[in-house]
Parts: sequence; structure tokens; C-alpha cells
Amino acid sequence: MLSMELENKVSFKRCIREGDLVIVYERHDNMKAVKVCENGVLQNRFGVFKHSDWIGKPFGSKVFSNKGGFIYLLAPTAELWTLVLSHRTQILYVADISFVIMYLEIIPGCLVLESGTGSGSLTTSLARAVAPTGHVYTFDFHDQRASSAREDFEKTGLSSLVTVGVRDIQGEGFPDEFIGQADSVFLDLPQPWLAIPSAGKMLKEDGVLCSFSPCIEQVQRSCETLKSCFTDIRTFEILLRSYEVRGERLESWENHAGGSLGSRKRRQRSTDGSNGVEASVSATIVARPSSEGRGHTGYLTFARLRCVI
Amino acid sequence: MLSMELENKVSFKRCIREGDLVIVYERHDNMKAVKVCENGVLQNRFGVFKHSDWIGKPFGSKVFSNKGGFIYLLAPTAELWTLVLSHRTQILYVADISFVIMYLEIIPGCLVLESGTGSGSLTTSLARAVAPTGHVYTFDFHDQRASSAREDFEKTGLSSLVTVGVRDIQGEGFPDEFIGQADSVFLDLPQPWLAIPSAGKMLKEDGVLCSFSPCIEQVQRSCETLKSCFTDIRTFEILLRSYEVRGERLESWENHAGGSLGSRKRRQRSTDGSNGVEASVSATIVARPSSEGRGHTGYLTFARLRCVI
Amino acid sequence: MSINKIQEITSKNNARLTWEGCSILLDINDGERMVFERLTAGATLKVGNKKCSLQPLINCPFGSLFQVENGTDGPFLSRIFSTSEGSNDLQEEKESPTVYGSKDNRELMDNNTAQSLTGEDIDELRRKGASGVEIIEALITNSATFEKKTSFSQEKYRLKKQKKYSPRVLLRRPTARSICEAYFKKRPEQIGFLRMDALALLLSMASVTSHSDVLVVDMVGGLLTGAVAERLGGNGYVCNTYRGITPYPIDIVRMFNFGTEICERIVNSSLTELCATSNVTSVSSSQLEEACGTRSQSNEEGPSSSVPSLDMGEIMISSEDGDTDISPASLAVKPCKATKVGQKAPLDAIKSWRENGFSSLIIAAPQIDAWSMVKELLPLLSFSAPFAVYHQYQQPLALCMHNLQVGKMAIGLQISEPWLREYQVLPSRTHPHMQMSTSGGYILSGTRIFGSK
Amino acid sequence: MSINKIQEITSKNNARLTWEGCSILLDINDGERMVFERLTAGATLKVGNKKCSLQPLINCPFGSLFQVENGTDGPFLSRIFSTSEGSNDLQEEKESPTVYGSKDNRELMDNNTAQSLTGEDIDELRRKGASGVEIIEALITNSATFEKKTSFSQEKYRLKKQKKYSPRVLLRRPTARSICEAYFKKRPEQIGFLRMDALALLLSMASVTSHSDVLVVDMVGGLLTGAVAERLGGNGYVCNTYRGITPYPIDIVRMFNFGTEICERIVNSSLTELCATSNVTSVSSSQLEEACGTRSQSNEEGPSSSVPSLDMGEIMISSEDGDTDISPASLAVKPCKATKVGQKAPLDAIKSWRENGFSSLIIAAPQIDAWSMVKELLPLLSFSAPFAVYHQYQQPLALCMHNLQVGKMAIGLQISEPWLREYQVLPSRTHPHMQMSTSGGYILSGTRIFGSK
Repeated sequence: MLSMELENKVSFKRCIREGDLVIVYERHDNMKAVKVCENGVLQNRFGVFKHSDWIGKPFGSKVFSNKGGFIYLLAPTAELWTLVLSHRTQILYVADISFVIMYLEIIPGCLVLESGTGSGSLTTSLARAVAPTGHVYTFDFHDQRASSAREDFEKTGLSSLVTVGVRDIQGEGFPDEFIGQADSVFLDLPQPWLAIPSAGKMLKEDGVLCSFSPCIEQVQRSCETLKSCFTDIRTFEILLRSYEVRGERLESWENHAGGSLGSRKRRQRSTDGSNGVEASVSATIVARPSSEGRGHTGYLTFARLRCVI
Repeated sequence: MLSMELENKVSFKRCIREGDLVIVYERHDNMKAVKVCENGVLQNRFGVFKHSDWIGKPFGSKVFSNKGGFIYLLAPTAELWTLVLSHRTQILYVADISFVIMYLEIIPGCLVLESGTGSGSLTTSLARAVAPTGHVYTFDFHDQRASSAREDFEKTGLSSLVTVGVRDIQGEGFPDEFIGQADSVFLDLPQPWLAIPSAGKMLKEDGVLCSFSPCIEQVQRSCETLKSCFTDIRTFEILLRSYEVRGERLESWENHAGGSLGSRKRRQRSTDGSNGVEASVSATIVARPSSEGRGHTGYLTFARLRCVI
Repeated sequence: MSINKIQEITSKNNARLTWEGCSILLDINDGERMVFERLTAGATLKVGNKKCSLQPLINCPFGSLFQVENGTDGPFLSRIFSTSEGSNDLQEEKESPTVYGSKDNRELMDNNTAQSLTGEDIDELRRKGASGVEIIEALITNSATFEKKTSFSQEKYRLKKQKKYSPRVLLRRPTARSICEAYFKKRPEQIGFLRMDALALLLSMASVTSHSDVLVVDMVGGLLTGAVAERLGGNGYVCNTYRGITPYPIDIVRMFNFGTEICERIVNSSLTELCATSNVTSVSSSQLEEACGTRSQSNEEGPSSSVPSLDMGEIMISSEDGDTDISPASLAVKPCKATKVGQKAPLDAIKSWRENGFSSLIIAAPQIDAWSMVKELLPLLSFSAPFAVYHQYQQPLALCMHNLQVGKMAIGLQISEPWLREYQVLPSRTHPHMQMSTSGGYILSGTRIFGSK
Repeated sequence: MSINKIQEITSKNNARLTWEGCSILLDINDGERMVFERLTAGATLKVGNKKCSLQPLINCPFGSLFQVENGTDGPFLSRIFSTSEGSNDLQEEKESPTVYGSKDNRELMDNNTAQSLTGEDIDELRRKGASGVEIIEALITNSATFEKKTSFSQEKYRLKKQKKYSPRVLLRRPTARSICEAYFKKRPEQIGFLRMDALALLLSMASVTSHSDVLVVDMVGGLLTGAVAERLGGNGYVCNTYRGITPYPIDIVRMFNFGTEICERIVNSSLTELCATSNVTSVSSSQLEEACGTRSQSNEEGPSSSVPSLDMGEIMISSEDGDTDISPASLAVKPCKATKVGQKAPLDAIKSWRENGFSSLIIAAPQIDAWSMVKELLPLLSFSAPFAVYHQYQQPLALCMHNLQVGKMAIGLQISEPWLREYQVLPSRTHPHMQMSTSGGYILSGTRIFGSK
């Protein structure tokens, strides 16, 4: 992530350079990560974009294709990365991620343990939170997945903050070298109760653990196991509802003289700027929940290591 | 409920009479049911209200106390009744009630079985839905509760539509006379799985059952039991979020020249009409979710009797 | 009241068996397609590129399940009397993209090269009269990867093929609930995104019951009108009002199986007629008749002659044989025998409403400003009558509520937003559905008070 | 990087033990009261009408649990090293008004006549030096109904008495999370109803991280500023901006245990200074100094001299010995040693922001129109910088978002509403909490684009 290192910080003056990772923004639901190289091209439904046209432009610029189509070039952030990374597993999204970081009290300098690494969506945010002096040790059972994650952290410039290990945390627990060292532990495992005793050993006093599970049975069993060494055991679920905003031209009934439903054009979306200004004069600005959304991601169970010393 | 019988229907002309049940409305969160009698008085924090002043006024009237305080007199509806009835048990509220009636497809003429009766909140709506030709047979384990419910149905004029029985449905099941007769069955029992086999026998083909349970373990066990004779087993949860509306005077930043938070009166609630008109000129009308709400009532599990004939 | 008595008076509306000429809702492959049909001996259902006669559905209980089988004269619908529990579990499980608890899902990767049976091979099998089940077995035998799959994946594969080669058709009873759910799933924009829980709330909050005279503005194709009529059961009235000369179309009403006694209670009346004056004695009956005469004509151009609002087009969601279970889906309705619904309100009814007011008011008009309707319609209600206004956006209702507060026209005002969540309940795999409809819209409700204008 | 290296550089901000002079959050009886204190040898905590010294809390690990016990010199805090699991279960169970699964709850009815021990008797016991546990045992012995209760009710009774006669004090570490949760529970209006999940989202959506220069408008008492500073860890800046001459109070910042390196990074600067011109070379340094000089003065009237925003008043929710478990609750803060926070921004920092722009923007200003702020502050951000605006109402954000869209000033715009739900997870009694905070407010987020004004 560019902003975490002083010399790479995004600013008015910082322009796109060869080798930069940029987020190509087509629409809010269509983005991808691209490494800029002198001779590179990006091709999409809007045409062909030459990387050479991008170099020297500020981040946040609009660039055009050979056919006049356009995209925006954004500086990567952990949030954007979550939207573009390749899904090797089910990933965590911003609502769960932000809540986990806040609840686990992860701040610069923290040592954090995570398992499994998965697609590295949470790991990216953990790394950003512990920077510049902390470290994230993340473990995955799958060799291949761990390698892919390592490549990703290299690409996003986080490799100095993250170490990816291959290990069956459910079977073996976390490595002994971390005993009593971890500020926080995060588990996203099919059978988290198997890893909880080890997680308890790794934590500093008053350290907080979080376990993410999609099914309530996993939560029930984890809570049972947590009772022996943990306190303040709390389970949450967080969802995010997104709203679209539009200028809706709701007619007064008086002016709506009969006619069937589909007979006239009654709405004007204000999202496209050209007619938006005009629409805003007479339209009511309304927000509408996006019709389909994530109805569930998982339950987040937090617990604090009981102080016994 | 007045509107269910032709001669008692609320209308411009139908005025409050001796013996009527009226809902005394102080505020949306403060109402009570009162039986009107010539010499009756109602005393509350606003003063003393004489019933004799009410008689002859239309429903929906504002009436005054000796001290000039006022209340509104409303005609009872099932929804208002739910807000004023005495809670002998945890009750169902409008969100769950309306969904149950819709999903169970309860319409005039239906025969409905219910257990337990509880405080009769759902029963009241069931009776309204089956009127004028259907019937609700409701059962409670507690003799006392059944009697109180009977009294309530007498009071609300529903006794011809509801029969309250005392019976341990979990232990004994529904009476045999209803075998194959019920259009729908509703269960609100601590161990619904014990009553499900009997419920299945009572239902007509394709008849729908609903079980209401606060805990997920009850749902899990019920669903297991349902599988043997039912299909389309679906579990829902319905919540209602209420919004308050107010005219909020959000200042433009330019006009907000310093000053700490609490130093000036900045808001005007538009709920009280006197200054509402003025406020509406410059204030933004905003809706805000009521800050505390019911976070959970129970899970509603529905299932359709499998057709085998 | 004895049980027998009740049985006797139960309306056709609540019939448990189909009959020739009734309206039915066909649910194909568990919601993949939803089709409304008029059940006649000659009616057919298109499955794939073949047509099946609906004849076997006549006189069956609603809720019966059928399977498409291949006969010598082409495919036909055959009734199934029991379903395996396994597939039911899988049905629900399709929501879960990952199976937690499975230790290793590397083996789950699959591609189309694993199947050695070609499309031509399958057609050949069909021509030879192989049943759907036989085709599926052949596909399994010829799959190079089937044996390597977990039993869970095997079951999933089997179900996917079953949907394709031996589709199941569930005969559903068209009721407010099933009709609303079908539309919301396939054509939500045609019903103003009115979800079944919001519809249920409208009916409750407006206290709809037998003998009610319910004033409605239904700009959601008749769904609201039908739902109200269902609750009235042939007593009271649902009166659709409108401005201008044409009532709003209410074609969806024809999907319900309403008998004459209910249909007669579904009427319309223009705002002008209803408002003429609340003191009916000052209106001469000739004036009334004149007003109604106009309406009677305009009615000819109204619902009875309009085309059904749902067309036969199929919504293609995904037809690839990929990993997902989503397949071509459609919601279709064929024009059905015109029932006598949506007549103009009888004069004596209009007279009575002017004298007594309506029992309640429900509005569902996605394109119209709520306040512009409420301010005109509220005065037509009896004092103490409840009302409920639906809108998919909150702000128009907030403005309306504010004006009602300021004008002291109603009490008990609140805006409610229903929040509905469905759960997957399976052993060790219980959780809310991963996808949900995030918006059930908003409902403004309240009670009219005496003394308000 | 070796683990030892990390341990060494872990800031005081993340200290695991208390020290004399640190800030602490005391959680009394599981959230009944929340008290912020400066931990000194002389500090005391009022429990009932007695005062307890906080001396025993010095050099204890955060997370330690204490119990009030009666000594010869009055009550004192004694550390507990293990708690019974049973009470933990009950703690959570308080949400459930009815116990499903109990076959018969007629016996649960209870009244105050059942207790034969009077208030005077208890005072007498106390004077004799009886411990809290002994008093509770006496109460049980003298209760006529205790034996008839179910074991569940007995445990509940015991817990209620324990809270009264032997209160427990949990020593919590003041962090953005715990501070936000305490305020939201007890004084939500003072932090603009900003719930912890919404605060977490603001920090994520504005991509706050070490070395960021975060522009904030914090009109929520300093909670936002403190939360941002916590994430910066002494690198980068959190710059509070304001209009007029007085920065907004940020007293809550003093509840965090920030070391000097973090405090120095919490600065403020008026909009006038920041906006002077984005091309810094055209501003003479004397102009800059003049501008800052003004601010330096006004700062004296600012946060350092203002009184804490939380007072000592107790919020009485219910003090009756009724069936509910709710008891007097308070959230109180005593003035603590002024830390050097909220200084004016250094000249070179202002210069750098004018040249380079801020890394991100966060606004939490409950009383100000969002658009009127965003239109002025967005131009101060670097291109491609993210921003997040909190408001408890949706409509002001909708209008702001609409203007941003129309003006093509930003992309990736969306309004998000977090929905947080807590669960009771207990054997056979698992369900979401019956009561919940229904509103987490709304967040407008997006990314500034190049070419926008």
C-alpha cells in the first residue's frame, strides 16, 4: 500500500511511475489491479489503454483508450485491494475487517497471529494496522495458497510486515516461539475450537482473540471451548447495507393524469452527470438500499484472555 | 374488534356508546384499553377524564380532562390491542403477526389451531383473519392463562370466533376431532418438536404449519422433526425498524462560527405542530431509526404438509 | 360453531384441489422458473423445447409434485409421491459457496472435459425413450471425475443433472403470498419491489378484515387489490381509486382463484366521484349516475381489455454448465379467462362511503409523491380509521409524515422498515442465507383523527 | 524481523500493565457503571456511599478483576483471580425475559415480603465486618422463597445480590474501542451516536495508517481524533480543522494513554490557514506565521482549558429491587492531568499539506450540513485520496453524495449503513440479543479524483 511508506506516499506531486501498482477503476463494481510497465497495455470493453500514457500522470487521473473510453487510475489501498484480489477462498470484506481490527485493538507495533491466510484480504489490513514496527505472522494449511499470498504481499509492498507460514494450526497449534508474544490472534478455520487452546498460550495477558465462522454450530462449540481460559466472550455479526442515491422525479398525483405504468419515462438517474444538474432542480434526492446484498458473512466471536498472573 | 361486525363498524356516524371498548391514546408508546361506562372516570398524569364526556363523540376524537390535558379515543383494532393487552407471557408483535397470517394463508373461513394461547396477541389477529365464517381453536397449558384469554376475547368481541382450550399440546397433541381439518397450525411452545407430529395429522393436505421459537436450538430440532412429513421447510426472522421524523436544522459550515457543542439550541423537533410549520421552511426533514429496538423476537419456521394422497 | 359447519362455508378461494379452469402457479425446479397458468385440458407447459400437457394436474391437490418423464409421445408430467431428503438439504446448501468442515477442497475442481457423453449421445438416449433418471445414471457412469468427488459433491452433481434432464414441477396454490413471492423473485419492478413481508404489514396496519371497506391506490399491478380481496372473503369492498379517466391496471387479480362473491367486491371509483361531497344528500342521484356513467365507459379501456403485465420472455440468468446452480429462469403468465373483476363501484356503495367513510386506506404507488395522495384520500376515511402507505424510498414518506404531523391530521404516525432474513437450517451448517434482499421498502402508518380536515 | 525487536519498539500506547498516572476505564458490575479515572495513589472510586482507594490497581495487568470487600478501615478493592462460569452465563441471560424450556414458571413470581432481613439488619452486619459474600449468604438464609426457586432463578438472585453487596470492578484498558463503547452505552449524544463499528469503518474507509496525514473534522468530542492518532502510532499527523477562531473540543483524547510521540502528532489548523492557497510558494512565511499566531492564541481557550465533557452525574435507570437486573448506572470521568495534545500544526507540516495534500479526510460533525464541509475540504486532499463522512441521518449524506456525483469530484461513492448484532451463545439458549441499538448511523465514502476542483 503506497501510503504506508513515506517516500511512496500519494500526494499532489506523486505521479504514476513504471512499476507502480495501480487500481484500474471502471465502475464501483468493476476494478482490477495492474502493474505499470512502459510497454504494457490494458484491454477491456472500452478499448485499448497504453500504460505509457499513464506514466507521469497523478494518481486519481482519468485516462482514455484508443476508442475514447475511459478509466480512472487509483492508488491502491487495503480497501481497494480487497475488491480486486483473486479469490482463492471466501474472503472477508470491509465491514468484518474494520470491526476485527478495531475490536482486536490492533495498532502500530502489534504482533498479530492469523490462520488461515486464505486470499490475504484480512492480512492486508492487519499489516497496514501494525505498520511500521509491528508484524503479522499468518499461517495456511495449503502450500499453494501460502505461496500465492506471499506473491500478493510482495506486489502490494507488504512483505516486510507479513510472514506467511505453511502449517496446520488446527492440528499443531501455533509455533512455540510465539508463546506469550501475541497482542491478538485471528482464526478463520473450519474447526476453530481445535486451535483455541494454542491461541490462548500465544496471547499476552488481556490479549484478544477473534474467531470468524459462518455457521452457528461452529460458534457454539468455540464458545464452549473458550470458557476455560477466556472471558468477555462476545459474538457479533456485522453487515453493511449500501445505498444508491438518485434524483427521483416523483410526480404529484394531480399531474399524473391516468395512463398505465410503463407508458412514459418518469425517472431520471442523476448518476450520470450530464442531465444530473437539471434533474436535481425538480427531483427529490432519494437513497435506496442496493437490492441484493450480502445477507451473512460469518459470526465474529471475540474473547479476552483471562488475567491470572 | 369493532369493524368486523357490520352494525358496529366505525364510520363518520358511529359514535362512542356506553359499553364500547375504546383505546385511550396518550402517545404512540402510551395507550390503554378502557370500557366506557356512564359513571366511569379515567385518571392519568394529565388529569381526570369523565367517560360521560366521551359518549356521543366520534371515535378518533380528542377529549379533555378537568385540567385541560387531552387524550384521543380510538376504535380498537388488532394492532392497537397488541399494544395494550396485559402481558401474561412474551407476546408476538405486528411484524411477526402479519408475516405469520400471510404465510399461513389465513383467510375468511379458515380453521386454525394454535398453541399456546399466551396473552392472546396473535390469537386476536388470527380471529380477525378467519372472520366471519372461520374459527380459531387455541390451547394453553395453564388454566389461569386460558381463562384470562377467554375474558379478553369476550371484551374484544371475538368470542364467537375463538375457542380456548386447556391442554398440554406437547404431551397430548391436538384433539382427534381436528384430524385433517386444519388449514393452518401455529405453535409457540418451548419444545415444538413434541407437537409437530400431531400438528401434521391435523392439517389438510398442503396445509402450512408455523413454529415460533426464540432460540436457534429449538429451530434446529424442529426442522429435524419436520423432515419426516413436511416439505418447503423454511426459517425466517422478521424485524421492524421504526423511524422518527424530525425537521433538523443542519447549519451550513460557513454559518457555524466556532463555539462548542452544547452552547446553543440548534434543533427543533417538528413533532409538536406549533413551531413545525415554521421549522419546515428551513429545516431538512430527516428520518432517524429509533435508537433502541427489538433486536430479536424469535425464528419463524414454516413447513407445508407433504401431499401423499 | 361445529367443524362441519365451517367446512361447508369454506370458500372456493380456499379450495385444496385444482379444478378445470382454475388458476395455478407452477414452480419449476425449486424456483428456477415460475409460471402462472389457467388449468385447462388443452393447456401445456414448455419444458426445454418440448411441450407437456397440464391435463395430469387437474383434480390434484395443490402442493403436488410432478416430474417430467419421457414417454413414447414425448415428455409428460408424472406425479411423485415422495422426495428424497438429501436433495432437499442440497437445495438449501446452494447458497453456501464453500463447504466449511470439508478438510480439503482441492479435489472439487472440475471441468467439462470429464464428461465423455456428448449432447448427441444424450439426444440419442432420449429418442430411445430413456427416462430422466436413466440419462442421469448414464452421465454419472461416463463422468471421469464423479468417483473422486466427495459424497456431498456427488449429490450436488446429481441434483444439477436432475434439474436439467428430469425437471420437477410443483403445483402451487396462487395466493397473495405465493403470487407476491413469485413476482418479487422474478419481476420485482412490476410490483414496486413490494416484498411479501411488507405486503403483510400493509394488510395488518390497515386492519383489513371481513366487512371492511378498504380504499386502495394500487399501482402495483393488482397485487395489493388481490391481497385485500383475499382477506375480505366476499364481504365489504376493496375500492380502487384513481385520478383521471382510467383506473390503474389490476391484472394480477386474475391470478387468484376468486369466486364471483369475491370478484364482485373488487371495484373502482375515481377520486372525483368519491370526493363529490361528503354530504351525500346534496348530490342528486342523476349527478351520481352521470359521474358513474363516465366511469363505466372508461372501464372498457381498463383492466378487462389490457394485456397481461407479465410476458412469456425468459430471463436468462446463466445457462452455462458451470459450478453454480443457477439456470434459465422465467416468470410467465398466459392470458387467462377474463373474470369479472374491477367493475365500477355500485352507486349505493359510493353513497355509503360518502356517508360513513372508508374503514381504512392502503397506498402502493411507486411513482407518485405520497403526500399528494394522502392529503386527498385521508379525508375519505372514517375517523379513527387506520391507514398504511408503502414506498420503496424513505424520504417521500418522511415528508408525508412531517406534513401529517404539522397538519395534525393523524396520530400514531410511524415509518417502519421490515427486515426479513431467511436461514439455512441444516445439521452443523446453520446460518442466515448468504444473499438477501436488502430492502423491504418502507411503510408509513397511522390513524386518522376527528377534527382533521 | 525478530520478535524481540518488535517487543522493544511496542509503544506505551500498547502497555499491558497500569502505571501510576495512567488513564484507566473502570467497568463496574459488567457495564452497570463505566468510570474513566487517572490512576494515582490518592485516587478513589465511589462505591455506594463509600470510597475505595485505587492504589491496589497500580501495576496490575489491564483486564484484572477486583471485588469490593469490607475491611476494618472501610471497603477496599481486592483482586479476584478466577470467576465462576455460572455467573457469566447469567450475565448474558439477563436479556431473555422468559426462560423457554422451563416447564412451569408460575413459581417464579416473587415479591419483597419474602425477605425477612431488613436494611438495618444488613447495615448491622456490615458494621460487624461481614464480607459481601457473607451478607449474600445471610440474605439467602433469610429468604422465604429462595428454596422454591429453580436453580436458574437461584443463580440469578445470587448474582443480583452480589452486584449490590459485593460489586465487581474490571480494570479496562482505554482504547478507541473501549472508550467508544463506554460512551455509546452511557452518553451516546456526546459522540454523535457514533457506534464502534461505524468508527471502525471510518478508519478503514479513510485508509488510516502509519505515516498518513489525516484531515479530520471532529465534533464528537475528540473520539475520532483519538482513534485516528491510535492508528498513526506517532507517525504522520491527525490534523483537526475548524472554521472560526476556536478549535472544537477534543477532551476525549486525554482518556487514551498516548505517549508524547503520539500527542505531538495531534494538531489543529483552521480552514483559513489550510486553504490560504494550495501553491505554498505564493504565501510569504510571515503571512503563515501571522495566521498561525492567531490560532496559537485561540488555542488557549480551546481544549486544554475546557472542562471534561462527561460529568459525574449518575444516570438513574432503575433503582428498584424489582425483577429486572438494571441498576443505577453511570459513566463518569474526572478531570485528568492535561496532556499536551491539540497543539497548532507546525508550519512545515502546513506547508507540506499545501504542497502535497492530505492522505485522507474523515468528518464526524452531527450538527453541520455535510456538503457544506465536503465541498471545502475535498480540495485539500491528494488526488486518489479516500474520504469518509459520518452522519446519524442519511438524507444530508444523500444530498452530499448527489452533489459530488453531479460535480464529478469523486468516484467510488457510496453510502453504507453498518448493522451490528450481538448474540447470546449459551447451551440450548442461543439467539440474537433481544435488545439492540438499531442505528449505527451512515457513512459516505469515496475517492477524490484528479481534475476535480
